[in-house]
Amino acid sequence: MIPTKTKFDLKLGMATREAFGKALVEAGRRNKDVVVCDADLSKSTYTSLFHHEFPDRFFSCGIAEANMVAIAAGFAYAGKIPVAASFSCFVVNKGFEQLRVTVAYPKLNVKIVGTHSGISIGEDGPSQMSVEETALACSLPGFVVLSPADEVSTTALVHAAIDHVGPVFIRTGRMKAPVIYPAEQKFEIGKAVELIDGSDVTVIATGLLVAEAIRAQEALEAEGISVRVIDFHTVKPLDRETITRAAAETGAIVVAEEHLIDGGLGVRVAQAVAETHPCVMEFVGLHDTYAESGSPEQLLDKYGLISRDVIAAVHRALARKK
Amino acid sequence: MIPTKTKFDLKLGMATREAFGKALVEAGRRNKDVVVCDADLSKSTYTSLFHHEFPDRFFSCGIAEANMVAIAAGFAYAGKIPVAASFSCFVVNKGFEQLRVTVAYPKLNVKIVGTHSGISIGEDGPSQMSVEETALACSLPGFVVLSPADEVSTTALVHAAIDHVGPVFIRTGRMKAPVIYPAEQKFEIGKAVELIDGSDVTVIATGLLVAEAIRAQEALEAEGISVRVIDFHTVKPLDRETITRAAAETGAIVVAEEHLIDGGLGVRVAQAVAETHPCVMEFVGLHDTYAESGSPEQLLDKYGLISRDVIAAVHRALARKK
Amino acid sequence: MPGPISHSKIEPDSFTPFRRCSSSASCKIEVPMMQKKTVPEMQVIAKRMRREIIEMIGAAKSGHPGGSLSAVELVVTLYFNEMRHDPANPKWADRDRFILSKGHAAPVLYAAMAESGYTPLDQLNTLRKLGSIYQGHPDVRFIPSLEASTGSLGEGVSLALGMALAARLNASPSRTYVMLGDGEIQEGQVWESAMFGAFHKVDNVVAIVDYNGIQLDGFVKDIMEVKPLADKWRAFGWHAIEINGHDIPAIQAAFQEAAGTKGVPTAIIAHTIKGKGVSFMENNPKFHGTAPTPDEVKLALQELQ
Amino acid sequence: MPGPISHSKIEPDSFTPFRRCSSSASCKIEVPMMQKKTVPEMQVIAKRMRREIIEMIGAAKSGHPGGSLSAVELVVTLYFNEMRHDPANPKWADRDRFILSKGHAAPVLYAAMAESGYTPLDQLNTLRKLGSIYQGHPDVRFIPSLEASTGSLGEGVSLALGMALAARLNASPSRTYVMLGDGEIQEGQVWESAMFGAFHKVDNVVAIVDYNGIQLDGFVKDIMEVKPLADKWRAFGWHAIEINGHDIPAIQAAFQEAAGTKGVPTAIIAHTIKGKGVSFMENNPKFHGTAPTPDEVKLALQELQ
Ligand SMILES: Cc1ncc(C[n+]2csc(CCOP(=O)(O)OP(=O)(O)O)c2C)c(N)n1
Ligand SMILES: Cc1ncc(C[n+]2csc(CCOP(=O)(O)OP(=O)(O)O)c2C)c(N)n1
Ligand SMILES: [Mg+2]
Ligand SMILES: [Mg+2]
Repeated sequence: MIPTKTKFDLKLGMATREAFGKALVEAGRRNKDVVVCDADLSKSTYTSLFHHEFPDRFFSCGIAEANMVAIAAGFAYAGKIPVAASFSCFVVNKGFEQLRVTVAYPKLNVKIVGTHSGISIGEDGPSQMSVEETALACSLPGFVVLSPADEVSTTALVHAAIDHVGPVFIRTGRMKAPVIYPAEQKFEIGKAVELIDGSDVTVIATGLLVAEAIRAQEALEAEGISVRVIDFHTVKPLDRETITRAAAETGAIVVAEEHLIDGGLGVRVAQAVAETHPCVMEFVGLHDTYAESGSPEQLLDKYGLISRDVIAAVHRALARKK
Repeated sequence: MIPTKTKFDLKLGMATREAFGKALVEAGRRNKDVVVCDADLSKSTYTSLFHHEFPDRFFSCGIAEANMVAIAAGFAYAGKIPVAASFSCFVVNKGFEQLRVTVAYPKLNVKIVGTHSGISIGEDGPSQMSVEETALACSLPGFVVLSPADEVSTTALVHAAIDHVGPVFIRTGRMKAPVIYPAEQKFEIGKAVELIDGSDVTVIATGLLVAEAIRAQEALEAEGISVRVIDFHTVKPLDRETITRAAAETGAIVVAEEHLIDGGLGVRVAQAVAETHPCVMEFVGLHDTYAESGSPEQLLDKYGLISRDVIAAVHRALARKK
Repeated sequence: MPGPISHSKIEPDSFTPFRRCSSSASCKIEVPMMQKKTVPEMQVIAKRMRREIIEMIGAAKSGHPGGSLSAVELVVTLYFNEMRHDPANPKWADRDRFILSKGHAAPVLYAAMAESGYTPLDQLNTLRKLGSIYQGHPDVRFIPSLEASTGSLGEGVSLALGMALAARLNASPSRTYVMLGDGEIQEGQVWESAMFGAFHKVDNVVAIVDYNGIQLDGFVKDIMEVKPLADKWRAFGWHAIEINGHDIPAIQAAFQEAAGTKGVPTAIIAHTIKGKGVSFMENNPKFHGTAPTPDEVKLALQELQ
Repeated sequence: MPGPISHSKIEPDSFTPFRRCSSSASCKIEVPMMQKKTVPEMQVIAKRMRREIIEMIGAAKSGHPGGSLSAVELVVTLYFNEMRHDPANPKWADRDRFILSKGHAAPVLYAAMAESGYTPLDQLNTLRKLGSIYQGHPDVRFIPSLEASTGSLGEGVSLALGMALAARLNASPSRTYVMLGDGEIQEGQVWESAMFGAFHKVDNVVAIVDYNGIQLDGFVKDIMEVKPLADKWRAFGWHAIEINGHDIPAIQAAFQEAAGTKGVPTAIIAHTIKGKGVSFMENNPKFHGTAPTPDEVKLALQELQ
């Protein structure tokens, strides 16, 4: 839990993809074994910053994501720490068999970074939106799956990912993200952060939805509802201890994510809850649908991914809680 | 529910992949718009039977699963009913981006059949085993995902899949499968089959694990435990009504599947339970690991996918049930 | 040419999947096809389409001008001279088909479809806005007369081959055209489909590579060289033709050569200039995916008088 | 040659992921490499390996004899003459590497590794059994001295290129060899990696295509023709050499030519006979993935005296 803060100003910071790109340069400075692979999106993924500083350790793969993932695997076999980045949908979906057989199965030390996750990429529309990569990444045994909410957590988790020996996927977004954490906040892979304590209901959120959960908490507090808000920056391995405690102590859980409900964080939390301390749950996410073109704000509104939807889910959960 | 039967002899029948291949020929006879695409595995997937009878409607794609899926999409745009088959891991994993953007997003009338699902393929080992395709297929909005347990249900569901207008994935296995159903049994996409009624606990199973669940029920009955057994031949859309009823009436649910627990049927059931009628649950499946080479029986035993494991899960669930 | 088809507002969720089409025989109604335009007429349309492209991307404030402008003459020649199609009867079973595999160049396709009468001209400037039929990438949920939803690179040739083989099964004269980017052909699926097309002798497919030398992050030669391009297609069993992709008569001749080529599919390597027609966009990687500012729009439209 | 390394029973779950290796400089210990064998010696080893392949697949009652037998001379020449490697020091940073991209031919690799002293010869017949280090497809969890886990076709060239670029970064003389099936090259990833290898001038990689004309379901020409094969590699920027893949001196010459080829990677198109050495398996699609019966094993071993 963040001990002192109770109010968050949530002013816009860097996009998590940009924070990734900057952290990657720093990681490159710290460790000369870090190499970077790109699939013709280095400006969008901000790996162009690494390219600029370390041209010899940057490998352009062209529009060929499957090869990129397996090239990264080759680097890892040879002792390098490869980071391969692209839009989430392209690197995960076109590279999935490579991630399975060639990276996860031998547990290689490969880092995959997906940018432009979720529907908040906006105008480009569904073909470029990734709404399923949590499902895919979590079905790779041994993979760590990270989904940071802001620039501070992204920076810390990129370094944690590089230090972790084994495969990691990091999900980042296109839009500027509200800053949640003080610069000095510490993060640990697999340890969720309790942002706000509360006793009536818990909101477990990840990525962009963490800020929406905080906003929802503020509104619900005014209604006299005590909401615990937890940032699950690590989707896998799941922090089951924090989940169990939330279930036991608040008896109702809402999970909120910019992802299909099918296969997302929510179903994983539901499983942990069912195995430990069953309680009522509600889910905020995409309901088995692709989105469309529009501004990020319009889409998040239309597809039910804003604080209003978290608030409604909390009300539903409390109505069902005995 | 199967009304009259209370004992199942479970004698070995065809493998579900073989039942698929035979049903496909029959579908080809009934409907001349059915075309079949193969990726150099027609003898293993039994699409060779269709090839033999309808050579003009069979399209060899070579070892190129991504292209195969998109070729099928082209056929569907032109009004054909394409069926593309391969080992589950290859068609789903190498074709996933094609399934997402090119099939699911425009909701094309494409049928994908994965054979050699699960770890019961045995000796070939993990590179050929598919333990994640339920997670992947279910994260395709609009897709129907079927996972039949025996030859009777496979045959019926292949025909139902062809008749259904929209994308369908069918998961089949390599091994001969115990026969569960009488030949005349009717199946409906999205409607689970209650095989055995019971009041203490419900076992929800799919694929090969249905027979194991039946075996477990027989053993548990001898201990005086009343077990409801349900065959979820449709993983998506999920039969939430049957789940809710099971949760309400038995208060404890075990889900059993030959798949990673991450992203499988179990987490989906857990989500439905949490949203409707929370109850204790236990899960039988693969725990974030790939398997290895061995005989199918040895692997199912070693990785905890036999009736013994269902029985243990039932005991755990009952111990937690209040 | 019939007037634009009216489009009611479509919700993506309410979209119903493709129904099985009845066999081609029953669809063989006599239809008045698009009338063929002359070269000078097409040049006029091409210039108008360039203006529409600039305007719609300018209005959207995002989008891909470079690869839309490089493809104008190719698309104009297809829609106004080469393809047998009928905007009044978009689902005519025996029509020729066009797939924009490089879906990010949607504006050139939207301009051609609107100019042909498939979709409303006066809504082009709603591009990329919530509820617009002119989605960021071509989306059949919003424009059912589109041949395919695209946007993930590398898939179009496969789609074209599937459609063309269906036409063969139906004994239909339909031909399918598919346009690829030169960056796009780095995707392995393109070569899987190339091998497939040659193996199955799919001679009713024409692949057109918009060889503009630039991809998203820079020049193709710096990101992932694709040379020698024609040799690659030939080694994969295709008939390959190299042309200037802005020369309409050369484009017509290439399509004619393709139509006369039996037993193998044809690839047209069209040498083009990315951003063609707008001086400050020409051969400028920046305008792959950057919308012109209002001032740049004004400047560009002046050049395109 | 050192004796076989003893292998303790390994549980796949307990496998620890690859640790970062220290830089190549610190690994440059003087190591006694494998001694080069003469051609007659290699012919003897090749025959012994054929027997081992037949025996182990016979004992396993499943597996892929055809594509194992076609690759024997190529693999023998690599392990006993061409590659700089040391079974006593399998993780020597500057070693040459071999990746069996067509992982289903694991028996030929297992035989070569056992003959070289990496793994126990006397356990070959545990192939595919629960707990055996000789898994159905090569699995680094069970044999850490393997260069890569393989089994899903199409990935090996990418792996080799990644390893070779790492060697370049480390200024290591290490070369990487990768063997593909002729069916396997239908995978688009192979062409993505081919383009990448030429673009990055990875001249320390050699791809060997086991051109045996047969894939799983039948003859390559009937499933998906790959001809003209050398032209494809050349169009993708590789130096291509065609040889008889059972002629050891020709194989040696090809490796030498590859070593002398600078600025581009080399592809060796090795014309082979699937099932080579066993009359009833030669050029017989049935023995792609069918184990010989006990009687067939006996017959085959007689032929391989
Ligand atoms: C599979 C995939 N990877 C990446 C992208 C992102 N992307 C969009 S356009 C583009 C560059 C395309 O270059 P090219 O094919 O040459 O198109 P053109 O020059 O004609 O615009 C990229 C990488 C994508 N749409 N799909
Ligand atoms: C991606 C993938 N698709 C399908 C298979 C199944 N499979 C195993 S071997 C094989 C045929 C390989 O033929 P070829 O590459 O010619 O090998 P060889 O003749 O040398 O045995 C196939 C299709 C696979 N292992 N991987
Ligand atoms: Mg281009
Ligand atoms: Mg072969």
